[in-house]
Amino acid sequence: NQGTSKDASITVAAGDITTENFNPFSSTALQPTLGVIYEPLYWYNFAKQSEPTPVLATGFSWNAAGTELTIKTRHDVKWNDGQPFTAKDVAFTFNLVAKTPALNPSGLAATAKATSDDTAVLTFKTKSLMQEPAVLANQAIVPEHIWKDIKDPTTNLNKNPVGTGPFKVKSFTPQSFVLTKNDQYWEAGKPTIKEVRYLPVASADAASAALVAGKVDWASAYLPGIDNIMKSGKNLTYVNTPVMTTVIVTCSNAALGCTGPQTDPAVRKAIYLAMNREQLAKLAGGGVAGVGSPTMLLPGRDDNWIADAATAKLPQSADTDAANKALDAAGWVKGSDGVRAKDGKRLSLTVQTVTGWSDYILINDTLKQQLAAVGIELKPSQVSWNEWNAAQTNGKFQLSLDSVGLGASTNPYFTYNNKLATTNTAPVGKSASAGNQSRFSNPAVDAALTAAAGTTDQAAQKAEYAKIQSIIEDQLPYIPVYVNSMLTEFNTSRATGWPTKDNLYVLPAAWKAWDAGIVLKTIKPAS
Amino acid sequence: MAITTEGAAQVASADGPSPVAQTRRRLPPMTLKLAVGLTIAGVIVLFGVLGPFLVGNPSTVRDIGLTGPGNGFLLGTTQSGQDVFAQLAYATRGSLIIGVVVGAITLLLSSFFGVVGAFVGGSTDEAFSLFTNIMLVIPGLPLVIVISSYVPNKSIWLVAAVLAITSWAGSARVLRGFTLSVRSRDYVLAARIGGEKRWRILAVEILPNLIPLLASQVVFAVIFAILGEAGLSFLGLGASGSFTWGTMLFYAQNGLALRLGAWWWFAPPGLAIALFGAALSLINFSIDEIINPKLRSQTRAERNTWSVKP
Amino acid sequence: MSALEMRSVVKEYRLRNGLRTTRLRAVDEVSFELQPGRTIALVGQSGSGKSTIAKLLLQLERPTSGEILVDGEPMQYRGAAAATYRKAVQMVFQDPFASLNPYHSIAHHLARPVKLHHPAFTRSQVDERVLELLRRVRLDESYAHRKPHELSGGQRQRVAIARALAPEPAILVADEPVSMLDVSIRLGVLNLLATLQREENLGVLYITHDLATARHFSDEIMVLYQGQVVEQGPADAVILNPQHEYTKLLAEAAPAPERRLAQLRP
Amino acid sequence: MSVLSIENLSIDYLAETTVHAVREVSLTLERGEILGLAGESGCGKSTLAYAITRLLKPPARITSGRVLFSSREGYDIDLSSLTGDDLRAFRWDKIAMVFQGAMNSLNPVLRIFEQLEDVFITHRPEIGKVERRLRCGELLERVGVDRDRLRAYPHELSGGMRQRVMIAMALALEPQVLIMDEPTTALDVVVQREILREITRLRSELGFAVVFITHDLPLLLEISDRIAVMRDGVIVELDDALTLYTKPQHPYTKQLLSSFPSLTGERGAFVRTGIEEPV
Amino acid sequence: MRYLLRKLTFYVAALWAALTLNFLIPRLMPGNPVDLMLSKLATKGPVTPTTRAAIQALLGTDTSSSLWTQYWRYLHHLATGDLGTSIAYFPAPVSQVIGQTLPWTVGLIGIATVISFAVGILLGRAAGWRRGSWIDNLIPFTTMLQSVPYFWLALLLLFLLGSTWPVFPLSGGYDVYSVTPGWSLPFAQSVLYHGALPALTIVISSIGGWMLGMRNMMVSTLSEDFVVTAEAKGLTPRRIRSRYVARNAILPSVSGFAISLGFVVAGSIVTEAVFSYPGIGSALLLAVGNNDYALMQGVFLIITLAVLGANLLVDLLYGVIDPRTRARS
Ligand SMILES: Nc1ncnc2c1ncn2[C@@H]1O[C@H](COP(=O)(O)OP(=O)(O)OP(=O)(O)O)[C@@H](O)[C@H]1O
Ligand SMILES: Nc1ncnc2c1ncn2[C@@H]1O[C@H](COP(=O)(O)OP(=O)(O)OP(=O)(O)O)[C@@H](O)[C@H]1O
Ligand SMILES: [Mg+2]
Ligand SMILES: [Mg+2]
Ligand code: NI
Repeated sequence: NQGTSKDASITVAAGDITTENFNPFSSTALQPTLGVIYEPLYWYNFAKQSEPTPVLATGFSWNAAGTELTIKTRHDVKWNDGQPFTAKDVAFTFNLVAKTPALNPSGLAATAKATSDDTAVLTFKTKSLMQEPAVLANQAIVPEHIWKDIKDPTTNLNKNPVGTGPFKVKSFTPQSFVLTKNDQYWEAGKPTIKEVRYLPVASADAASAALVAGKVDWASAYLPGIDNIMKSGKNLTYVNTPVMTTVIVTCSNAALGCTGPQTDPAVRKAIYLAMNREQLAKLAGGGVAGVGSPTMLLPGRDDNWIADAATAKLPQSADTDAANKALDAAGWVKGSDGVRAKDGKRLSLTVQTVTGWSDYILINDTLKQQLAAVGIELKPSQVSWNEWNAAQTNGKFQLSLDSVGLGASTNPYFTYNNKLATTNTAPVGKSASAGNQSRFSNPAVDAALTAAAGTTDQAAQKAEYAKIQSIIEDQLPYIPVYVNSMLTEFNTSRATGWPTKDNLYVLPAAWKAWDAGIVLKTIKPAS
Repeated sequence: MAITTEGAAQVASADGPSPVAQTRRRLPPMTLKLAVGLTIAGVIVLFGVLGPFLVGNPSTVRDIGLTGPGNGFLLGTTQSGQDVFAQLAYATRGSLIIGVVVGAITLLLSSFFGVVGAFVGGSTDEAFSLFTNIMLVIPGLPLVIVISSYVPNKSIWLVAAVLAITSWAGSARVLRGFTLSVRSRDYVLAARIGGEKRWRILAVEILPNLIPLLASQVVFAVIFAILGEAGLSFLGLGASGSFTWGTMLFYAQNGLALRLGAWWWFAPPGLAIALFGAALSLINFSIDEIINPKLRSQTRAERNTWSVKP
Repeated sequence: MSALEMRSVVKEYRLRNGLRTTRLRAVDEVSFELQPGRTIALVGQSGSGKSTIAKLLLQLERPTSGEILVDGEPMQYRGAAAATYRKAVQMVFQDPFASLNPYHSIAHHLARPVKLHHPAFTRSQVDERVLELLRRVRLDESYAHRKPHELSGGQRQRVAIARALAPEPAILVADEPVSMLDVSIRLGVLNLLATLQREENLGVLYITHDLATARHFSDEIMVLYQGQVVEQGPADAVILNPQHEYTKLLAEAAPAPERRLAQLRP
Repeated sequence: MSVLSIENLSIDYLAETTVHAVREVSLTLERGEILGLAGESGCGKSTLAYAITRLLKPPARITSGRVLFSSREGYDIDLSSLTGDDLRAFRWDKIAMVFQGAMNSLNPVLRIFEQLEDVFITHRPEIGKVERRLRCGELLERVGVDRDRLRAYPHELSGGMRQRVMIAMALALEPQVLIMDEPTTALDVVVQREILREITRLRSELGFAVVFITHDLPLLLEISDRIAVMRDGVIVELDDALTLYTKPQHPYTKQLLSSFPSLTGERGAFVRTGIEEPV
Repeated sequence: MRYLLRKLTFYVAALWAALTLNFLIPRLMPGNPVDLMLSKLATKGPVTPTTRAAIQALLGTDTSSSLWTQYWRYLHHLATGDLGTSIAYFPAPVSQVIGQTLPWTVGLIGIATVISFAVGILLGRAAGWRRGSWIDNLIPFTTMLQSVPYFWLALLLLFLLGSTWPVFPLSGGYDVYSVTPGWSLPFAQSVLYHGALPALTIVISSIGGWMLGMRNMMVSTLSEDFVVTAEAKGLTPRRIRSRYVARNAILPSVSGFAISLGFVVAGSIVTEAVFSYPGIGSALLLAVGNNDYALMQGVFLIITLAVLGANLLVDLLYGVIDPRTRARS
């Protein structure tokens, strides 16, 4: 009972369907808004190191000062209401963002002008080379003829979205909504799927049940024992795209108010060394976690950004001797209970994670056993998401498990700037929601980041990143564990052409903005 | 459930049938239900008390993954090779602690607001009863959810306290109704006339008559607490970092135990709750029969017979 | 302490009727005086306010208006005067089944008032006194350790009386102490009271609706009707020569086998 | 002509210790007479009454004897042989009963007329609705309760009124035997007297036989034709009222008779002497 | 007058206490919606320090003004029926979220509660009437069902009847593929079909309470004098059972029933979590996860009103079904 023509329609597992909200500026917009209905200028594939793919633009160039970005837009693109798409729409979009702070979470500050039908020029106040991904790949372009009349673009629900994407909205109910093919889509012969239905699937259990029952064709959920589950249904496959590194965030900077043994770099080093990552990946990572890098980048995808190939990968087994040595050298002496102490303070650390994140809880349980071998006492604590988040942003923690999110592009600048820049941190007690929760602050790192931001030359950038990498491998404000799995499940009975291990043409998570549009216009009905 | 103040009001006038029975008059008569209930509850309590000493560390992870019962693991292992049986032992202890704590706090609070309020009377009673009624209508579960998401790093003690705070009002109301009826009984008035101190009247003349009712309220509170904790844990809001039947179920559910066919992980904690709850219910049946002796009398069908012995 | 006097005492109860409340005058301007060594019988229809008067005397209720005098002084509800008063007045409750705590033994019921009355008593002295009290109401010591439910109504009644007598009161309020008993037991209990009264100069308020025993066991009779005293006087005068309509009706209604048997006699 | 004869009836309560509540009781009830049954509390009076109407509950058990009912129409029924619908049809139609506590004998949630009509609906289904209602009104008036109290709930009536409603209900089918188990205890003397008058009047009007149970011997002496005195489950004496009063045979009867003071008689030595207490 | 006053005090005080709690608790919770949204955004793309202001502007939250000001504003808004804007469902107003989810909850849990009550009472009536019969012997088992953790039972049934033997649908309120919501027969059928399993689990796990309560009351009532009288009157057993015994025995259950109707909204949380049912319980969970003050307050308000309403219903109902309460205090 999957729609009228079975072969031409598929079902996607959405998270919560809340409000009928297709406003591309809204953070609570429905999943397919970005990428499926609205498109960006360029699209970046996070699954592998690759050149940006042009979408609504066909080219761009910076002026020498790095303050002006000229964008060439694509011809023959029509909004799904039939109006032509031009560079004016691009200029309108960026101006709208610039003058409406509430629409502007990434802090874009460019004013734009369409110099011709296919050329838009964005002008920045300062040198803004690093705004490139945000402008090109993270902003949906909206039609001027519609949005110029919208009074409050922040709260508009945009129930009948007019976009350029491969699909448009057909019907909506809070329990499911349907997109239908955009017949005027600019890319010839695409899409071939007729309808896409989004169904709310709240939990892993519900997702696995729906997959096995053949109710959904595309879902992104971490399913423990995924091989077994895939076997119990027909035509099910999955891909694993580990891209987010799981790290132990440490409140590392005593100068900014952090307290506890983890402020001692030797302790962080010891934890780093005493980890048996093989066991962690197997038990907590469910055997599907990837091997991480001490640079917090992805071995494989980011190899060309990693300065020292020798240190590209994290050690997989525990080196207790080295860990013991590091602790001994720092003056942590083993006490009678097997736990080290220094100046009367026991080497006891609390590590927080979110109640119910069972993989992270397992990391803690396993680590507790592993670290005990070198005289570190680890006390796992589980708190609600809210508390965990509040503690982490306000620095009220010692150790905290988290993962490094995706940057604006695969350029390490975004990860490093986000996690390490002094501008992105705050003293303990103040919210460091910008990302540097470890309260790390190092002038050399800050200088390297500024230098990298000032150039488009990748070799120059790599040299700056090498400096950063050597500092963080030594300081370890974030102790990498492994690269967390990202499982995406497909049903191949109704559609083919899904990303596979060998053909990772997108980061295939169903919730991933932009990429979903690429997937949906690429897959074909199964014959 | 069926404890109405009306039924309860009969405790005091429940005259035992014969002097022979008088020594154990206040104890429930040993019936099959009671025996089964006590046995099951006893075994579970024993398991909760002693079990943790006999099993290994329940958190120890092993590289063997999800394996079924056997190979030295009585109930198999979890996904990360943790011993399910060991977890069950600790979980039993954890859940029992919650049950006991909630039972005790409920007993204290409901006696205080129900019994003391009704006994003192006047504006104290009005205020207590108003407070009780308000606590009764304030929705418990959402309150618990919110409170427990507020408190950082919940221990089982805290979960128990939260559950108790939101659940005593019902029994306070029942107790108040009964105390009001006892308070105006002639023997209490007689004690007052005799010049007894108020606390002594409460403790010596009134409380003993409340014992069966209190017992049944506590038993209910314990069942409620254990189920409530399980429900909270299922929603991910339960005690963190300690083992209870609820958290075990939560991890089993998160690990898709049921879907992966790992019944040995999913079934035991649920069954343990069910068994323990059932045992307490069976015990409660017997307490009910003391509170309301009418429940003890026999079947109506036997009545319409003229049974002449040959 | 000797005399107890009620002066135009009124007691009103609030009754809830749906959402309205009404006032019920249970005792309406009642005045009388109770002297030591004398018995006043209080008779009347049920609901006429007899028990309410008893409760007022025992401070279980407070009068709405009017006053109760103890030896000519207004009654104290707090303090030392109240404590001595409470020790001096005791009550036998209407219902012997409700007035004993099913949880405690007979000995407990009697020992407590003894202990409160003689705080200095040792345990054996208390025990001795309990047994003496039991003997007084002609129960042997085997009853001491029984629980109330193992006693017959008459036995309970006697325990209740023994309890009331334990603190050696000066005034006894007996609220229908024999209403539940059949005639044979009834007489025994009353005689017991009469004996004790003579021996200890007890003042007794005997509440009943049995006119015959009221007449034979009291010095004075008060007839209560809807909260008001409608007739009051020496026992024989009230019974044999009733003045008020209601008293006549009562006397008329009381069972008098003689009357019918006179008709039956051939 | 007897309407009810009880032969050798024994009843036990099979409680923890067996109680022989009624032992080998034999009694006959003559048509139209009032038979008083007196005896101290707990001697088995109610048990006997319940046995006659087959209402005994476990653990009670009839261990011997039988009860014969001789109908006015001239046939005999052995009550022990009645079962099911026969028993139901027999009840109330032939023998009606007024229970001790009238306040508890009426269903608190049904109006008076509903409870009266129940009897007609079950036993006289042929009577139409209007007629039924009319009869209920008549019944109430017959016992001196106003017709418009039909729509009242039991709690809206006083104890005496409720007792009368019960009597009206018992008379609804004009039964041949009326058993009244302490119908007047807990009522005050004035009301009690009115009800007694009512019963004697109705008895002579309708001609049913009455078993009147009470522990109040003076009361029985006033209204009964014959009186049975019961003690410990045994009938110790049974005679007409006059004989029993003037020439009591059994010591227990004598004791009972000597222990109530006369209202108008001499005060004499009887008063406050502290006679050796009975029991 | 005094009684009326007391009742009034109770309702006013309860309402006030609930509203105040409502106001306080979400504000005492850790984290605030702005940080929360920021952290969520951070998983999707880069955030900069300026983002915070943007989000604050977007949500219009004011965490800066004093608690008192916020409290008065809250009461004022409530009085004007304005429940604010939801954050989880941003930018939908809370009233819309409630309007969209409440009918599902009331429908499912309400109907299940009614069924459970009706069946429980009937079974309890039968069990109390025939003590020792097989129905009566069922009581310990139905009581045991109550001690089984509800979600455990529900998950098990969902797994067995949804996945292993797919008799019932896995989730949702209706078949989104084939029917469109509206007043049509197919939609109604679909809703019933989807509601069947959740309702069944509720009935199974709550029926024991009603049954036991009714049975015990039946047994107690059976030994009342008026039942013996009815029997002596020769009434048919059916008549005695329905008009004399059950009619009296049901009284306490009826008030329990009204109260439990009040708790329908509150009790829906776990059911909806298990069955992915689109009701108000799911909305509450989402709200808790998102620090959505406004929505939480809205849901609490609904719950409190429902419970208070049910209490009022009991107060009124009892006067109707139990004639004694009309006069007696
Ligand atoms: N606590 C109370 N609240 C309200 N009304 C009361 C209360 N106590 C007694 N009454 C009412 O006061 C009136 C007198 O009651 P009281 O108990 O004094 O009567 P009584 O003469 O002792 O009757 P009886 O002979 O039945 O014992 C009655 O109408 C009764 O209903
Ligand atoms: N259910 C029972 N189980 C055991 N013994 C019982 C039961 N019911 C009554 N008895 C006993 O049977 C005897 C007779 O009781 P019954 O009720 O017939 O007395 P009664 O003469 O009617 O007394 P009363 O005047 O108090 O009504 C009593 O000794 C009583 O204790
Ligand atoms: Mg009285
Ligand atoms: Mg009797
Ligand atoms: Ni024997």
